[in-house]
Amino acid sequence: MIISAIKSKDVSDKRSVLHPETIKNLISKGIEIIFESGIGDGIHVGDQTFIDLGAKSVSRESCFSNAEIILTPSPIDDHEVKLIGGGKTLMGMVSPFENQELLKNLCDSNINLVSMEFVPRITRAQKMDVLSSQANLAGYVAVIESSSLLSSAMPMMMTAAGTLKPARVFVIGVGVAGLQAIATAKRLGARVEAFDTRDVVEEQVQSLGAKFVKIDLGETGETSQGYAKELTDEQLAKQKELQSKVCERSDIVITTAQLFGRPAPRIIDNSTIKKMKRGSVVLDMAVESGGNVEGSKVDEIVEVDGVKIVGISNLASKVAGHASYALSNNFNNWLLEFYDEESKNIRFDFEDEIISSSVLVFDGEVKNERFK
Amino acid sequence: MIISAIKSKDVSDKRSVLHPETIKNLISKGIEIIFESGIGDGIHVGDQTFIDLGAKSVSRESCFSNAEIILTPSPIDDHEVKLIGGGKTLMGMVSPFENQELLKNLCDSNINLVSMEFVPRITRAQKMDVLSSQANLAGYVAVIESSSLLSSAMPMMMTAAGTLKPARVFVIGVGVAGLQAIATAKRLGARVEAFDTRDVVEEQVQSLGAKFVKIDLGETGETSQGYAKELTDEQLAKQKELQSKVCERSDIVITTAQLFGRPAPRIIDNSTIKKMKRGSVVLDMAVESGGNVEGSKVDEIVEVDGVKIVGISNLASKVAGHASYALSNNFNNWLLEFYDEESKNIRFDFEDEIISSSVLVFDGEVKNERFK
Amino acid sequence: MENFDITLLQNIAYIFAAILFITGIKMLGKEVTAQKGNVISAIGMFIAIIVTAINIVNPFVVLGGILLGAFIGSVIAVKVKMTSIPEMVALFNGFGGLATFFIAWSEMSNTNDNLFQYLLVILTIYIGGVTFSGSLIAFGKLSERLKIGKGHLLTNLFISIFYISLVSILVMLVLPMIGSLPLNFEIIFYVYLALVMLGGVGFVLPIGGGDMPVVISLLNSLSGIAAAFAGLILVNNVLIVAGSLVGASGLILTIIMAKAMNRTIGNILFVGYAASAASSSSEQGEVKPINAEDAFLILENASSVLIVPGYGMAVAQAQHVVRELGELLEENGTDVKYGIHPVAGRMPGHMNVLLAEANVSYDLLAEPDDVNPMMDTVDVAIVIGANDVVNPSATEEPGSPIYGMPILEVANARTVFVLKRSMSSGFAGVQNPLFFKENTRMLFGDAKESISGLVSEFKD
Amino acid sequence: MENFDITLLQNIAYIFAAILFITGIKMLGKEVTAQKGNVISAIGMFIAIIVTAINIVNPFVVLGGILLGAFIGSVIAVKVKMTSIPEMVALFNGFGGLATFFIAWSEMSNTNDNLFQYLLVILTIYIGGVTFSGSLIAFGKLSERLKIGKGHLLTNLFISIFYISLVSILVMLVLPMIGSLPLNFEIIFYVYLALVMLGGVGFVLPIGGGDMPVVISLLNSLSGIAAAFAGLILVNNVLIVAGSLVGASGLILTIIMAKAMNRTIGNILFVGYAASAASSSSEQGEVKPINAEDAFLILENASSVLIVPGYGMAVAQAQHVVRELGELLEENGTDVKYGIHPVAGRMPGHMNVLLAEANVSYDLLAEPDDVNPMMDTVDVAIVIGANDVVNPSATEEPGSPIYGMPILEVANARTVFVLKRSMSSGFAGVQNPLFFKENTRMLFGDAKESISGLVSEFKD
Amino acid sequence: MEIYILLGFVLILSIYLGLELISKVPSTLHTPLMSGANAISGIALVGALTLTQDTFLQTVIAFLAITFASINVFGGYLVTNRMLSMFKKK
Amino acid sequence: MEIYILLGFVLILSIYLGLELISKVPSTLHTPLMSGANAISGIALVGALTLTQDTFLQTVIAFLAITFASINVFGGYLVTNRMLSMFKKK
Ligand SMILES: NC(=O)c1ccc[n+]([C@@H]2O[C@H](COP(=O)([O-])OP(=O)(O)OC[C@H]3O[C@@H](n4cnc5c(N)ncnc54)[C@H](OP(=O)(O)O)[C@@H]3O)[C@@H](O)[C@H]2O)c1
Ligand SMILES: NC(=O)c1ccc[n+]([C@@H]2O[C@H](COP(=O)([O-])OP(=O)(O)OC[C@H]3O[C@@H](n4cnc5c(N)ncnc54)[C@H](OP(=O)(O)O)[C@@H]3O)[C@@H](O)[C@H]2O)c1
Ligand SMILES: NC(=O)c1ccc[n+]([C@@H]2O[C@H](COP(=O)([O-])OP(=O)(O)OC[C@H]3O[C@@H](n4cnc5c(N)ncnc54)[C@H](O)[C@@H]3O)[C@@H](O)[C@H]2O)c1
Ligand SMILES: NC(=O)c1ccc[n+]([C@@H]2O[C@H](COP(=O)([O-])OP(=O)(O)OC[C@H]3O[C@@H](n4cnc5c(N)ncnc54)[C@H](O)[C@@H]3O)[C@@H](O)[C@H]2O)c1
Repeated sequence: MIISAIKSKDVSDKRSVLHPETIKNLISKGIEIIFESGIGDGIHVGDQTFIDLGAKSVSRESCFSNAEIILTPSPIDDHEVKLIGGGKTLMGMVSPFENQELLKNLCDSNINLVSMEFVPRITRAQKMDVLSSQANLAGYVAVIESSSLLSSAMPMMMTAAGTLKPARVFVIGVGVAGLQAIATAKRLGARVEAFDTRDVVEEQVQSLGAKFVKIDLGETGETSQGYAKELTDEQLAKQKELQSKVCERSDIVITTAQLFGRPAPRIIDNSTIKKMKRGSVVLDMAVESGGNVEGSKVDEIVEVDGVKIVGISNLASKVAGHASYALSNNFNNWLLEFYDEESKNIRFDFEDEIISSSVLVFDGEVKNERFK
Repeated sequence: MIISAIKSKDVSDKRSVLHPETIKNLISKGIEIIFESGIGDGIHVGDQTFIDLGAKSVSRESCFSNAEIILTPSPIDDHEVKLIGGGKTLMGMVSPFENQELLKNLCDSNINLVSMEFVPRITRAQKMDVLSSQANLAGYVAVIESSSLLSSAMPMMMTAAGTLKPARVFVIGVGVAGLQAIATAKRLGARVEAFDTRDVVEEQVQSLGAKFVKIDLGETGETSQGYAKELTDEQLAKQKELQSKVCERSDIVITTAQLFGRPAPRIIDNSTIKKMKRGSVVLDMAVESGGNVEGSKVDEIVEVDGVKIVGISNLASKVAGHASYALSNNFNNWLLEFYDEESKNIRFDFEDEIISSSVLVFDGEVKNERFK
Repeated sequence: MENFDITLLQNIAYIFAAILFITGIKMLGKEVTAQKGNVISAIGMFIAIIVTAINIVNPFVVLGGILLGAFIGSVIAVKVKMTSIPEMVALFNGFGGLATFFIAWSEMSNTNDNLFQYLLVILTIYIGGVTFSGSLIAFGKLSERLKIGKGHLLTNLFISIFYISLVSILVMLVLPMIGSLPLNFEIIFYVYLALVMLGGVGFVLPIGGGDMPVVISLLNSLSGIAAAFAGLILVNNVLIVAGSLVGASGLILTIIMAKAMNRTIGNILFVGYAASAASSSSEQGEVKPINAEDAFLILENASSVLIVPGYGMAVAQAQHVVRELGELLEENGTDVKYGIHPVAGRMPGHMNVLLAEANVSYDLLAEPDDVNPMMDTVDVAIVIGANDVVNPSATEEPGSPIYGMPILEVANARTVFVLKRSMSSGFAGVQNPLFFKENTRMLFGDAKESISGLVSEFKD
Repeated sequence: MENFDITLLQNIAYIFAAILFITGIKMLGKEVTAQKGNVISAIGMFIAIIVTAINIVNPFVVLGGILLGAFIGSVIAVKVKMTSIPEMVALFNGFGGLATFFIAWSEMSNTNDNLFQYLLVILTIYIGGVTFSGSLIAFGKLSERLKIGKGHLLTNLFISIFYISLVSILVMLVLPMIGSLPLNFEIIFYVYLALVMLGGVGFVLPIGGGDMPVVISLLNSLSGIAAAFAGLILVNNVLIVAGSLVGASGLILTIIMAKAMNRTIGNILFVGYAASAASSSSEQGEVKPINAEDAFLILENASSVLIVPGYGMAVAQAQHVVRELGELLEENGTDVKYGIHPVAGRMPGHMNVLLAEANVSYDLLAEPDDVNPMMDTVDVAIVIGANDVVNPSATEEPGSPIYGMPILEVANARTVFVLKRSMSSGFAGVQNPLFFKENTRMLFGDAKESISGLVSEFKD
Repeated sequence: MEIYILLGFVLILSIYLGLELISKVPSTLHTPLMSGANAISGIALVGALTLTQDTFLQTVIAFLAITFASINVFGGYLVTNRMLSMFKKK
Repeated sequence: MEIYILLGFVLILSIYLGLELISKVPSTLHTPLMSGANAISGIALVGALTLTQDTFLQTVIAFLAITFASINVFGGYLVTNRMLSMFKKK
């Protein structure tokens, strides 16, 4: 079997779905690997390194046409779909909610689609969970970036030149990214507070030594997959009001609230921003899926009343090295879990929860309920 | 007595020598304060805040001509010297080594000069020690900036998507800045190693839980002021050779080696850089005083063989809020130590070690041996 | 005068023997001095026996008895397999009880006009007899020769006899006051002897095998009391002192032993193993709890320990004490590693954040792939608030929701301590068969407190 | 029969009283039960006295004596100032000794043909007498009425008499065996009485005032032994039991007290305060070391503690144990704050890095300006490897290189513990007068180890 | 003599018990414990009560013994109690 | 009766002492300690030795008492010692 790996369409995305440390695994199983030349540039790994490990450097087109499975970190163009033969498999992160057209095309061309975003959130599948692995790093980067934008230091320092107060960091939305943001900010010595609509999160916040802000919103909840349910309008209003008090005293606010498959909830309004201290930083981690913060723009720092509203796309790509390593491991783990060495093929066993969730298109059919 | 405070000539320097939290002290002693309008802009403090505290906003010129003591964060121009009346005092950070002409001018105009850089490094004077207070913050910023430039995360993370190795940070020169850099990198979870030519530093490095790299250079030493002595050529060669091994395995190298009043020693050559991993970061904190690293440029990121060589001027200004607070406290502490409430004047008592060190020009005469 | 001097000598020797017994018992309670303590108490016994034997009644009977007893006792003691020592202790104890039973019986004839004496004799017969037959039953149960337990018909019969025997004491005590007897007293007396013996059977029969050690200790305490009573009967100080020492310290030891098993004595005697069975969950088998003290004793002797932290360590914020425990173990010469499962906790790298905060060196952290192959060389794996990541179902039970996930296979370590607050499940919500394995001990409670407990045991 | 019953009753009451004494003493050793223990022991005493008084010889003498004694004793006990309680204890103890002295004297007449009795009487007189006169001297010394000490001419005289008195016991013991006496025995006996009384003076006179509490405890133990001997003379169990209990536990207490002062009893009795003076260093005054055990006892009773970390805490990497100590103190109900000096350590914010790593809440950190004003409400300031930042020279000695620097004025706290490895100076290289202050105790050793020591004391 | 043997037993056992009873005493309790034990040693009063008072000297001695022992007992218990009540606060 | 009072004293004191002696015992020592104490309770042998042996029944009873007590004593001490020697290794 031949597997190919291509670069992201987005040139600012430095991540690679191949990483030297994981490539050996696949090759040892008798899988051939071809990759788009320059795939490792963003992580300072030259083609030669991959070639030395036994992979082959080819053109992008050749990646599409010559492999049974094509690994991609981003959606592909329509004309590229055409290059892929029927019965082949496209595997990667293609943001299916935003690219429903692509799904249709793939169906039409009888190309299977494995969407890594749809790996279910169960313990067993965590090793393939790209959303977790990338959100985790994104949470780290969010803190590093916002602390570098803050005009004061994060930790408390009692010095001869006076006591420098520790920064107050408020993390809204405590999923994987939020937790890592909390952990990183705590490490840097900030006072950290956090809020989430899901109750279970309180203990998790405390398990990192941070403070959970209690806001009673009445009945909230989470789906069986561990994702948050959408709030009612009243609940959202109440949350905003009580949150704004915490925002006022914070130096850094990091919002991570997302709703799987729907636009992110708007949880910080301009009115809150106006009450915040000048010089403080608001980093909107949900900026790409609609934004939690009013006025946040992708890859821009908008200054409103002295408050920096920061939107950075693809935070994980800022630590492309680790991000690629994690990503390529996730891909590998999926492949190795379902690769059958005898038939030299993938076992598409729809009894398996992971297959049934992550394989969106199979045999020219959309398999996932949400896209039917 | 009237004290004035001016902005830095360097527009990129956001620090202010006045800070709301310290201004009250001076005013309560019956000192009048005037300041150059817009002095607090860099730290998000408007003129009005200072005015509310009892200070007066005036023009820059007025600051020079209407005050007994002029506080400055940077050297001043020749024509500005003219605006100051004889017998008045200029106090601040004027980089005397680089501005010997300014000293001559001040002598000629019979203006006293208090150079805050020359506050002696004794326990009692630490509260006025601007070099310490700013170097401390600079050390913090150096780590934040280099970690934001690094293409991987600092801490170790054992995750389902593989174990992300912790970054290795190597700090060369362990003065105040180096110590804080070590502490910050440790906080972020990096593996930290450090080196300095002064032996006493070993224990200090360990007191932060980091590892000291032992390089036997024979007889080294420090001055009574706690500054390092210059190394012989052989010693420096030896140091470079052994250091380069550590650099090779490091992801981030931060150099802080400085020699008071002399150009910084060149301790990392291109040959070392070439041996380093691609994607690693070298931050030269001594870039303004000549640079520890070959090829480092002020306010530029030079990429050599995939290694980013970073030179950032005035690192402390990146955390201008805290830096200004510390700075203004340092100034305040000096003033309050020597201000005589009865005569409403400064006691220039040259018996006092702090005065005799920090007052470079008095009564039209250069007082400090090094500038005679 | 001659005779007088011997009594004086004897009595002084008795005082000395008593001191040796006291010292011996005290020393037996500490690991380093225990063996010496046993020797010291043996010397006391030797002295007491020798000075008593000076003026014996009938050398043949006395020496014959001693030699026979010494022979039998020594052979049993030396030949018995190490594993069957507990039942031997029960047996020896029973014989001691039997001896006092005989002593009291023999002294029955001297009680004619002394009510107090009579009273003592009746009681001593009871205690000695029950000790004997009870110990025999304990011996039978421990050596698995006797398989009758609670609920069995025979058991219920003997329980009734036990209650009757208790009543019979009262009868015997009241009897002499009534005056004229309907029956021959001798017959009544023999019936009493029989009741006593059978009563002891009823006392021990319903108690579960696992609780036997505690019961033996209690019987041991009883035999001490019997000896003390015998001392009162015979007006012999050393019997009183030695007997009541054993009686009292034996009682304390019984309480300590019961506590170590998380039971009360009342619970053991009257509720039996029913209670412990109730606490274990259905099919999975029995859970074996352990306390910090015993866990410490095991850890102290371990030469390699693997610490496996999980979400519970984070919730308890126990990272600092965990590091301290690790350091103490290392000081003790133990090899310590931390086994970090990639999904332990609730976020990637959760354990790393905490352990780094607590200053655990990165070099000590190991992944499952590193530790699993050498798990069988690990003496103790300490699982701290982890659950899913050490769940053997993931490798053994194809139906399990976590089947297929690589885990830290701590079950292969010699001993596993699991520190958690209850038997509740982890994130994945599945029961963990690890908890029911033979070599697993549960240390229940908040992880921070449990570890602190271990740490302070180490510092004692 | 009448009389017999009373004796029986008395004896049973005595057993009961003895149990109450035992229980009482045990309870006196623990803070929570101490007061109750005293009451229990008093009840025991009450019972013992009442049952004895049933068949008294001479009601007037007896009741008169009791009433008079009760009056005097109660008045002293209630009126005395709290500060002079220790000397009152000495006085009471002396009176107890005097009583046994009289008892033995009175029983002298009954010893005619009983050598053992005679022996007991002579010894009891000695112990009772020495206890009395020794206690009086101790009382004098403590109340500062008596200012004669070691080296004084009078002292040396009395010391000689003490030695003579020791020899005189032997003489008295041998005397009756010699047969015909050169002198009237009565005269010899009175000389003996006098020697005993003066001997007690010689026993206590050379001992330093600071050591008096230990000596009183020793005398207390002696008076117990005297009472036990009196019990042997009078064949009275309760005297024996109570007396020997006090004698033995008093001895243990004496050893404990001596240990708490870092002395041995031999050292106190025969070397006196000479030794302690030698350990102090030249002009600065005396340095008072303390060990972890005593430091713990002080901390345990402190209601507010200030922890002052410095560079030494960093070098020792003691931050984790320090936090643990802080937590334990808080659990104990103590108010804990951390006093952070701005220049503590070797870099700005050095302490913050470490304490944050150890998870000490920011809210507990205070600057010098916050803590100095309320320093006198602090029971214990624990200075952990800090030196310059707590050096009072900075405020008191204009010539000092650090003069003018604000410091943490820990010297104003009730007690200061300084934890460092030696007497060497800090960064600024200046000697620290704090170490020589009256209320400062030095806990020498690596900071991490010292704090760990304290922590494990807390966990015991 | 027999009686002395028994008394000897009692003596030895009591001493042993006394040694076992006290092990670790917080230093704050040193003085109260000493004082409390001291009060118990006033048990000599019981002995004093049983003294023969046949001669005048004996009567005087007995009276003195009773008086001093009483001071010890009453003063001792009261002063111990006073000391201990200071600990009550906590 | 007087003698019983004294014996009572001895009994009570010994019991108290027994209760004080054992406080904290590592569980590894539970069995050895029990066994060692059990051996001491073989002191009944001393009592058995002093039994009157006037009638035949008495002689038999005495013989049995002596024999069984001896088993207890000898077996008890030896087995305790065997157990304890296992701890030696350290
Ligand atoms: N690492 C990640 O990125 C991530 C993210 C999301 C979910 N997860 C999931 O989380 C699980 C992680 O496994 P795990 O073994 O670390 O945790 P776990 O399976 O959730 O088990 C944690 C155990 O800790 C115990 N516990 C809780 N608080 C405690 C306390 N204060 N003291 C002592 N014990 C305490 C609980 O039992 P008691 O209540 O009986 O004490 C519980 O059984 C996996 O299923 C993983 O898939 C991981
Ligand atoms: N904060 C800053 O930015 C900075 C920078 C440079 C210099 N300084 C100077 O450093 C000083 C700081 O004052 P400080 O009180 O923190 O420190 P210090 O005055 O230097 O005293 C530290 C003390 O810690 C003891 N020590 C060292 N290792 C120890 C260990 N392992 N265990 C126990 N004790 C240990 C040493 O005594 P033993 O050897 O007897 O144990 C020493 O006396 C000031 O003079 C300050 O000016 C501060
Ligand atoms: N089974 C596994 O092993 C596994 C793997 C990864 C994640 N998870 C779990 O999945 C859950 C979701 O993680 P995620 O990072 O993907 O979440 P996400 O990115 O979907 O959302 C981020 C967070 O925002 C919160 N949020 C939504 N609306 C909000 C609002 N109005 N205000 C405040 N917060 C709001 C959500 O509750 C969530 O915690 C987590 O609990 C995580 O532990 C489990
Ligand atoms: N007395 C006080 O309270 C006080 C206050 C501030 C600083 N200090 C002390 O003063 C000393 C100097 O501090 P600083 O930050 O101003 O130093 P600096 O900025 O002058 O130099 C930075 C460091 O570089 C080192 N260095 C010089 N040449 C080197 C080479 N070739 N290789 C490696 N390292 C080299 C120096 O030893 C120094 O540690 C420190 O020890 C500090 O503790 C004391």
